[in-house]
Amino acid sequence: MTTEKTTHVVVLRYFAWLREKTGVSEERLTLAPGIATVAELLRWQASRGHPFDAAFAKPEAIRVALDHAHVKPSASIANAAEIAFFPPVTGG
Amino acid sequence: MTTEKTTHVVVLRYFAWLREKTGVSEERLTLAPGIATVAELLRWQASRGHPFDAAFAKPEAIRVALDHAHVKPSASIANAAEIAFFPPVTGG
Amino acid sequence: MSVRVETADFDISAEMARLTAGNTGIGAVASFVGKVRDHVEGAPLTSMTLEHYAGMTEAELERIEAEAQRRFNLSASLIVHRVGDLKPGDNIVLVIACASHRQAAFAGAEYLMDYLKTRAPFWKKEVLANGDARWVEAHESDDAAAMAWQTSEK
Amino acid sequence: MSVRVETADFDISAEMARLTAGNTGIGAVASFVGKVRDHVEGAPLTSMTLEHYAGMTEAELERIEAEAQRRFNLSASLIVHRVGDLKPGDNIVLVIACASHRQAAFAGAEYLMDYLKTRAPFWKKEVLANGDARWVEAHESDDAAAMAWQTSEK
Repeated sequence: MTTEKTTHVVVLRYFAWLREKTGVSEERLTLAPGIATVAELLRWQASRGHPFDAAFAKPEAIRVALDHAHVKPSASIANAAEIAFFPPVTGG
Repeated sequence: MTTEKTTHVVVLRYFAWLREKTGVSEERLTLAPGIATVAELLRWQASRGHPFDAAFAKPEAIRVALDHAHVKPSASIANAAEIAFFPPVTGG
Repeated sequence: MSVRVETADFDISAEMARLTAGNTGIGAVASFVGKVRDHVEGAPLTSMTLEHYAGMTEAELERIEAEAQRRFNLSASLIVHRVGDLKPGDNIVLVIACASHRQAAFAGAEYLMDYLKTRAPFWKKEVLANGDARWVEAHESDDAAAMAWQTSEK
Repeated sequence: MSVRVETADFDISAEMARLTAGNTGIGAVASFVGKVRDHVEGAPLTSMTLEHYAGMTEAELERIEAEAQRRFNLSASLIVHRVGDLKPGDNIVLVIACASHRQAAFAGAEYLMDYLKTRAPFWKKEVLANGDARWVEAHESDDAAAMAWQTSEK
């Protein structure tokens, strides 16, 4: 772990109707330095333009996991390697 | 069904430790006319002498069924054909 | 809906398949298997004998099953209880409750067990490793569990 | 303790035998099977597809299982969840909870299901007889059921 400022490369994953609406199941990208929390990342997704704007128009309907663990919108994404977006789960 | 006074012949059955203590699993007998309720029948059992006196010494530890249905000590035995005595059940 | 008392063991997969066959409205199947434990209050157990009151047992189990069906709107249910000589690890009892949704299925299975434990005329006699044989005593906690259904605690 | 995610069906008898093998301290085995129903809100269902988040699913199920084990002192437990294409009547999920006594086994199985329903990353897509395909929406009642464990209502 280093404290100096580095670019933050993450894998973003999409499931269920978020996968269908975005047309993407997985992408690797470098996050802009201003995006620190899950809530900020959701706002950035909604600002990416088609088809992400429509898919992320209602962020309250979207759940987020950082490295395979559920998190709240206030969570920091600083240490995340894999970030997943999906609707509330419906298994069982 | 007749309303005239008839002798009441019943089958009495004994289970678990009541069967072991009395040495009887089933007997057929004519009830004395004075025995109208389950509680009275339990008192009569305790008065029959060995080995029934010991088996029925604690009537509160004994459950009774009339014709395959659980009943309380206050129940009338007037219409019973089969009366069973057993400890609280322990299946499952 | 059916109840069975038998000496033979049961196969839960086969029973479940039979119970749900042809009814694809069933979304939830809750079940319970009771087994002979190897210890009772710290003492090693060698075997257990289950006695029952043939005739009343079936009548009582059918009453319990009918009430569970009514209360929880079960689509299907089953109670199988073994009698005779059993060893540690052997199955004693199987209950299955089928419903559209899981809350009713779970509640149905728990209800069947709670009432079976306090109403169905079975008695267990345990033989311990030291040779002692004793009739199992009823648990107050079982009465309390059955009573709770009447006072809406459950 | 184990969790599995697979396309194949499961056999509850075999799973139960494996889970209890060699542990005669187990007196109670509660289980639940969830199945595909033939109707959703009155509309006939043709098939269902289950998607999941491989990696997170197993991690989340293991967290749920570990918490159930701790809370209810379970002797053994199992979660099997199917993924892929399923038809009405097909099995979706199996949970088994083993304990010394029935209250813990039942509570363990219910806990596993309540948390699986609200935490494990599975998503159902239903295809109706009229050709419509739609993602199942989460139920508030499922959130409430899981929440109840936190506030000691259960």
